[in-house]
Amino acid sequence: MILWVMAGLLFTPLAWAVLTLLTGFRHGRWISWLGIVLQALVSVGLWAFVTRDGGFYYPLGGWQSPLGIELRVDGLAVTFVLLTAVVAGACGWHASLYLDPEKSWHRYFWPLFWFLWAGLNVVWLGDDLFNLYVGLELISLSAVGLVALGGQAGALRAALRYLLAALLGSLFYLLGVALLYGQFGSLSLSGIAGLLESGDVESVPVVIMVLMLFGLAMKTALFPLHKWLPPAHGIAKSPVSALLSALVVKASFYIAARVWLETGHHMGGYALGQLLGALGGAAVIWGSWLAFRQEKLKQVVAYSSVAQIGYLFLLFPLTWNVSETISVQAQQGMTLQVISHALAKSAMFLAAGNLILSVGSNRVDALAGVSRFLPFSLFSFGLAGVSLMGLPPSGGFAAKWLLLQASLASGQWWWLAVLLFGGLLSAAYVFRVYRASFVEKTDVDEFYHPHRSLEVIPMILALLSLGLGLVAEPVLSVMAISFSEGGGL
Amino acid sequence: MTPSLLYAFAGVGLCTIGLYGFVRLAHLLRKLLAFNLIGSGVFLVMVGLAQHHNGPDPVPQALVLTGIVVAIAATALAVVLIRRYFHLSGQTTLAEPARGNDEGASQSGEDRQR
Amino acid sequence: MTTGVLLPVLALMTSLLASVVIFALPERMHGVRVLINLGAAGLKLVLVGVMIWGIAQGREYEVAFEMLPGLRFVLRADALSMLFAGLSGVLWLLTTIYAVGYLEDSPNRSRFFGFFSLCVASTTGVALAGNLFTFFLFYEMLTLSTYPLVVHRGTEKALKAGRNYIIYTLTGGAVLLLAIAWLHGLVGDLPFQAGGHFADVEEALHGPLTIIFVLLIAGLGVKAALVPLHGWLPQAMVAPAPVSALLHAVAVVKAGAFGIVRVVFEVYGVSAAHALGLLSGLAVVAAFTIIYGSVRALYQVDLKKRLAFSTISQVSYIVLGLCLLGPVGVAGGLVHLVHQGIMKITLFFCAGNYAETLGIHRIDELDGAGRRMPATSVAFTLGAFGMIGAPPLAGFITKWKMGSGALTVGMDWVVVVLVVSSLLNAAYFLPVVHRLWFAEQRTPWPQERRWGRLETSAWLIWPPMVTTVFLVLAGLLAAMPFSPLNWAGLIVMREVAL
Amino acid sequence: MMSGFKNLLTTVFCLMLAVVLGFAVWSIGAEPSPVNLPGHLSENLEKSGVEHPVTAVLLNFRSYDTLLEIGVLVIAGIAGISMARTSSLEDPELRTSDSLLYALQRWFVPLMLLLAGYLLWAGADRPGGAFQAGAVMASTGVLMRMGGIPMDFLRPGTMLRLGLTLGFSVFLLVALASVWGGEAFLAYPPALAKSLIVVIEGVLTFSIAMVLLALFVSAPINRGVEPEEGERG
Repeated sequence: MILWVMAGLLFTPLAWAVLTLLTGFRHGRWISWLGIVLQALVSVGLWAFVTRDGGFYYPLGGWQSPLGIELRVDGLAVTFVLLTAVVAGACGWHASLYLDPEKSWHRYFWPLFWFLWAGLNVVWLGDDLFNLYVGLELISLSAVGLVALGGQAGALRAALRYLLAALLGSLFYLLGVALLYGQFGSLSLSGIAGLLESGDVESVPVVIMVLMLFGLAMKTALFPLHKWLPPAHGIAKSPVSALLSALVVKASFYIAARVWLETGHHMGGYALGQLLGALGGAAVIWGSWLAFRQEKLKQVVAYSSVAQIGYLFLLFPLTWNVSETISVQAQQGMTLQVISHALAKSAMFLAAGNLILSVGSNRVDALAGVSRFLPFSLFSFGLAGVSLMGLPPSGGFAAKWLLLQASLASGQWWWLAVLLFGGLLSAAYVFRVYRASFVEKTDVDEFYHPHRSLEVIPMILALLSLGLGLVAEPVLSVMAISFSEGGGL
Repeated sequence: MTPSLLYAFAGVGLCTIGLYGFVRLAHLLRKLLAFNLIGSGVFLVMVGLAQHHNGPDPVPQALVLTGIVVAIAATALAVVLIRRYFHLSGQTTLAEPARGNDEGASQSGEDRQR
Repeated sequence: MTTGVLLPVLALMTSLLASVVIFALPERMHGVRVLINLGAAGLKLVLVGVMIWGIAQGREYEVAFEMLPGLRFVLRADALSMLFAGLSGVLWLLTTIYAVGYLEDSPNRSRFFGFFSLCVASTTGVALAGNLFTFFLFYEMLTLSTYPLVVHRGTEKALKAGRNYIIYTLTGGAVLLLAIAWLHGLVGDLPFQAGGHFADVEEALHGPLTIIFVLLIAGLGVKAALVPLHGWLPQAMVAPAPVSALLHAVAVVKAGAFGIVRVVFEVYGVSAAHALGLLSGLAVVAAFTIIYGSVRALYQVDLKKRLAFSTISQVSYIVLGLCLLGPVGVAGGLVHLVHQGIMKITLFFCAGNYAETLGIHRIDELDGAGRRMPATSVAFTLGAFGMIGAPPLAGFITKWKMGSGALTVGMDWVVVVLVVSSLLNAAYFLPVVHRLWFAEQRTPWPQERRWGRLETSAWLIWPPMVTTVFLVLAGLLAAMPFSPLNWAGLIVMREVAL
Repeated sequence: MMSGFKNLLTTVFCLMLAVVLGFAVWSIGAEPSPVNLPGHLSENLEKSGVEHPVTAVLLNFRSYDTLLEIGVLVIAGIAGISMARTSSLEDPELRTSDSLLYALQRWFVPLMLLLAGYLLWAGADRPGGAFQAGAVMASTGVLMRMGGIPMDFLRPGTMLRLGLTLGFSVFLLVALASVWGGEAFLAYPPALAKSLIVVIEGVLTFSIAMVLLALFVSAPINRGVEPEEGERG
């Protein structure tokens, strides 16, 4: 049974990519709906299985590591697989109604979308460092293809910029992997972690960790390497922006977090952790400030991603050389932040797309009076904003709370300033949008009403993100599922 | 010090040269070449270092083969994007065009080339 | 058991569901909307009534579950929460009626009433919260749900007021979060509990606990409008009158004051807070706010602005009352939570009536309005006298209890503050009353609307009438069971544990 | 001035990086690695179905990497042809009708195809394999196109898309079929390993050639543009 589930998880997105490439956009729509349902079922099946029997390693081709490639299926991976099913499913559904089937190039949307999904699953489950590299490239190239799809010079410039940054980041990561292979002779992350724990390896140059994290931080758009993100996420079609902000940047971060948590104690250092945390803090402040200054609605949301990604990097200082409890708290905070940001940001981009569609302009000022005509999308946008601001009971708040507790308990009180001040700054840009929508201007009353489903999807995502805080406990319990044979995070 | 380790050092050298080019060169095609240079450097490090330890090691060789294909795919995609970008904007760099003469620039591109 | 769990949840859900339904309703379905609003308000009042009865009998209502590891979401009805929930329940019904009349024919009513219900749901949550974290949850929800109401008119001025409101309250919220998180890190999850948690606390924690107390009060003080954190309140008066009523009497300001009550009584405990030397500082801040608010009110020419500064001053009576260490004085402070609410809402209803019927906003335009709108003016006059503290109205009870309580514990200076403040109250209210009744109308009313034989719309006239009756009865029947004063005595007996 | 400073900064940074990396390589080279992967590999080589270890790694031990790698190639192909929005990819500018070139082609094209076939076949026991063969095939196509031989199958239509995905689909089907047999994803039954690998290599060669060729010819020449969301084009 589990064989089929795993095969479904790895096989369906790739097969669907081929199927949808062979058909057009309209048929691809039907096929993709089917695929989304299938993926959701398989993801839930995997969750059920792992909850019952615990996590496990899955050797592909029947070859154990270090010779073959093993997949690691544990609670964290399952959490992300489920998250991907929800968010990517929602974005796919939205895109199927949002994109214009008359335009010939939209037929290539579906294959790229499915390849992207496949790449995400590769990354969530990957344990082999080189396999993760290939997964990252799968994601980057399909993401670039999606950004460039049917675009003008501006979109192509953004896509190229994205592509170059992503490629450079991958190469830095790969250089780190090359050195790591030279040191250990193995590519399996858990294998390397085991070797480090056993003490067979005396010293590992810290530059390996620096290279890998630098490359991954570049792909995650950590300040000051974030400049490629806002143009790409701002200019892509809204469902694409939602996918990119919600999931794609998380993939490289996920690898960085995995590497750090497994090997950071031996290969990292206090200074490296603090540096990453400081850059994350700077990203929170600087990204929020720039988001506040943007004139275009989607740019506001895109810069907000830069800021929200910053919070994730607090994981590094808060898990280095601290007690198990604090480390777990920080990891839980990071997981919740990833989930809530994925849900909130996809809701926000999809809602922004609807708003832009209905007022016919992508500027923030143009929203005046829209609260009267399109309250539903605006409301979704607002609810997602609550999560970004980190107000209760949203998932963003739960994440912030856990990170606050971890900073206090580890005595690294300086992160408190980032967490609290960052929340206020994000309130500044979110309320700027609200404010614009409350302006009473009666001279414009021509609003286009998008399809009902288009409005429902962001609302569902926003409500999920808002309610996440209330059910944080069960969500975190998925993440905490341990390995059946004693191994663990 | 074995010859294999020398490969690895050469790879380090290629990486840094490529990085310099990637950062400093504005022309997109040159950036792309610089990217390929870094890639080659990384592959050399990978093979050389492993070979130094274990003698000829087929695993990194296979990895490099895979890496080359990925790099080619990326390069090819980048070239297509650069061509279309040049076609639409007439630019060969990522610099934002000054506001206003945006329109004029987009008329040139491939027409001018012919 | 089941009703014990069910009632607090239902009380919360009535207004929450009402808001969801109202958001979903199309703009033009006015009748249905009014029906849902009033139905939900009535239902909630019944639920709160049942709980008040039960609590008087000694029953307990609690529902709790774990949200995050070590962090519980707790809803619990106790005597103190019922004081606030009862107040907001009654006044919500009246304010809803008033708002229906006030916003007749104005746009965006669906949005307005949706957020209005959400706001009341948050207030109920604040009242029923069983620990600091749950309190914070609803406290922030209140901030968010009031913002659309403050900027409802969408004018430049309203948007500016909204911006200031949100800057003040969210910053306060961040400070509060810091304090709560720190406290949680130090001692874990603290349910609200009679007598507080820190009766005998080790020496090492004194420093952090003092800082946390200051942070908590600072965070809550923004909404309670303690000077110097009061800046948002006078500006927010640009909002429609029902919103002002909500801000000043039912929800926002009260949530801040209520939070301070919870922190002092049930987190720290009066004796512990006193032992740490925290109460005297709080008393000085409160006393200063009382005087400062009154002095500023003197200089306002805009009626609603004068009322706003009066609120700043009056809410600090509650805070000052907490710092009086004896049961009498504390009961006096607590009961002002209710008394200030009904008096101030009366005044804001009346101010709204003048604005809506005659277009009057400035005090010097009020000359002779008493003859044009006698019912409203009677209500206003009684409200003003109540504020001044004239017997036998509600305000008198507060001041009497607080004064005598202060004397028994030897805090004679509080009596001086009370007297000075009452004189100032008189100084800024009596001229208004004088203009209403004794001045001749000199200029035509700025913008008059007529409603047949009535002085104004029936929706607008009844709510202030009812609250006026309340404020008279709260004074006259103060000794009866279930009167606010009686209930405050019950709270002091059960929960303050002096 | 500013640019000179940046140049200096970049130079210094790169030099420092070179030194640091050099030290890292040196120190890693000084210590033996704890895992001897080539050892593992030679132990299992017999079970893989091919004699050449690199091919064994590529198509058996780490076949998942290769599957995904072909996926990356297909993505690049898709993204490439999505740029071209005309029905024909023929660019008359690139046609030449030089008789010498034509004569040369008549020799070269079959020879190159033969070479590609040899590379594919050699992959089993010595350097060579699908990718090398595919690259040679693609360059044959480039030569043909440069020489003006029409290649209608490269029009963006069903044929092109089928060609692009053929290798990938077959690879996927084999992977799925292995689950049918009760094995793990991508685990070949040992008896069939050799033949399966040969089939996969064959179709992969073809698809790799198609992708590379499609990327080469998908020159974007039309003016179809779409405005950004919310911008009136």
